Amino acid sequence: MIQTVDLTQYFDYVFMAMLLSVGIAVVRLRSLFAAVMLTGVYSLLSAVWFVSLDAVDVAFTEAAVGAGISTVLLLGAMLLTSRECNPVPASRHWAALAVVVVAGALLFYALGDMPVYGDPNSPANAYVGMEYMTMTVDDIAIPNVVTAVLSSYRGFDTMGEVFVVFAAGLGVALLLGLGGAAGKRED
Amino acid sequence: MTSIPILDFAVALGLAVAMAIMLARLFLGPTLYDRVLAVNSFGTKTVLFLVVFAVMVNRGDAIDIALLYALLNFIATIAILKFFRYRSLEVALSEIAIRRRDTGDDAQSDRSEPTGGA
Amino acid sequence: MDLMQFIDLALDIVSIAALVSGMVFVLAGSIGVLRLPDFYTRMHAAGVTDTLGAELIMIGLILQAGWSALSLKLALIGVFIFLTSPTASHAVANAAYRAGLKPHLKRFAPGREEEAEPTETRP
Amino acid sequence: MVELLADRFNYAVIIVLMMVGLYAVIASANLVKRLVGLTIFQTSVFLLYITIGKVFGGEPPILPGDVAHGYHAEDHFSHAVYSNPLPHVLILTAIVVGVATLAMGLALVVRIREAYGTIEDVEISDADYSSEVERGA
Repeated sequence: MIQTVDLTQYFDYVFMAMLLSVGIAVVRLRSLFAAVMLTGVYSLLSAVWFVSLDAVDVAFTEAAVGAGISTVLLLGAMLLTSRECNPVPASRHWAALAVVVVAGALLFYALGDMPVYGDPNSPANAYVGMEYMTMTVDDIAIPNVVTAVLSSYRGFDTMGEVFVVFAAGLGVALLLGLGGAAGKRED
Repeated sequence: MTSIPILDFAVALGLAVAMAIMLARLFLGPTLYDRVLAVNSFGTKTVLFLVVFAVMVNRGDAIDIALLYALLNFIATIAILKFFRYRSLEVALSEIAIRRRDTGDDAQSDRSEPTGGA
Repeated sequence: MDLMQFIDLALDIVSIAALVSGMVFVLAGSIGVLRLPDFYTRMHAAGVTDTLGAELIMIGLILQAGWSALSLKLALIGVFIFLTSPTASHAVANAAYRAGLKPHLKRFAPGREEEAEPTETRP
Repeated sequence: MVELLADRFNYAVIIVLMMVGLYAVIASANLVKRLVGLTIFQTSVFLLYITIGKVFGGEPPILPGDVAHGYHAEDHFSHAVYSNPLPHVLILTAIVVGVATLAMGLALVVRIREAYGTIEDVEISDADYSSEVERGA
């Protein structure tokens, strides 16, 4: 089923272990500063794993946007609000754990329907994604297929994304007051 | 001179172990500065890992990402330190001087002002 | 022909030595960051060995990659790490010192009579 | 069962990561911590998509220069193995939209802090309740 075994797939285990430890530490820590920094580290780790998973464009975006801008936004919000969070009360802890365990069990039940990891002939990898590879050569003739799909074949998607970012920027400006008055009010 | 994939793989694994050790310090770190140091060092090791990985699989694209990380890591460290020194990311240097004059803290203002970020 | 082979072999050996010693430095620095007792000693371990280890690994990789655009980018990253890593270490240490973080001197001071006064004075 | 898990271990780990993020969203009372949990959940979903598109032994979906211009394309595609570019495109869009959502949520949190003086949701609902009692509702 798996034709080629290359060395890079051994890094999967390393990154999975590190991501798990970072995720659990984020949930357990009470210092918001540590949680925010660990979120940045989580993004960074997932971006490195993206490189190992052949998704270099996604890794680039995740490094710049996920590890950079998100961390700065969270740090800024932490500055304007508070540094510590209250511990989780026991009743809430058990209720959340119950919800999470049920949802996780349902997802594990659906695991058998997922394609095998790394299978080139799985339904997800066999049809339209691979057709874009050959179509790009005839239609657009640029080397990076991800860019070709993003800006040409699915260009309307990208336009919608721009609308979403514009709406979010407008919403932030309306909520916090135009002209950056929000930071000064706290001082 | 050709690349030696097994050696690169071993070096990359060693760097991954170093990253994991940095994560341990990041979890434990008693003070804030320990955490900042651990994040900075973690970023350096990530850059090294990516570079070794790129040479191992002979792929030039990952080098660009490593370059981006190297830039981002440095800027992030300086930004976090500035944030915790001045409690704000948007304080201008002139405002810092005014604030110092108001609070009467003029002991080291002349020397520390030009460095700004640190 | 013979000389070329000899040069190739020599470059191989140098690059392997640089990579392995760089990895040893980075690992030693990491273990130091985990094991040393207080912030300033940890910073010493991280700042000093990281820079040296990173540069050694970069040199080893440049020798592997040969004369190409790849090794130009590698050299660029090497120069950048060489400039920024000490700067970041200095910034962290400066911030910690100005915030009033005291070194941990009790167990490791040479003479325990003089109770660690040189570091407590501010400039 | 064990074989099924061994072929899909990455999805199993990613499901656990998603559940860690979901736990942080549900359990933590602090609104910033809740958004941190949401970010972790989101990043895990990105990982799920990218691992679906991974092909073992494949290259990143970037064609060599001569193939992209149509020279010996047939020959190239008969032996080259690439990872699936389509999940990468979807996730590129999702990352940017995710940051826009995060910025919006954080702006709301900052606004809540200005209005209520706290970002713990228990205290916020207490304040709401007492103001309703005062109005006699």
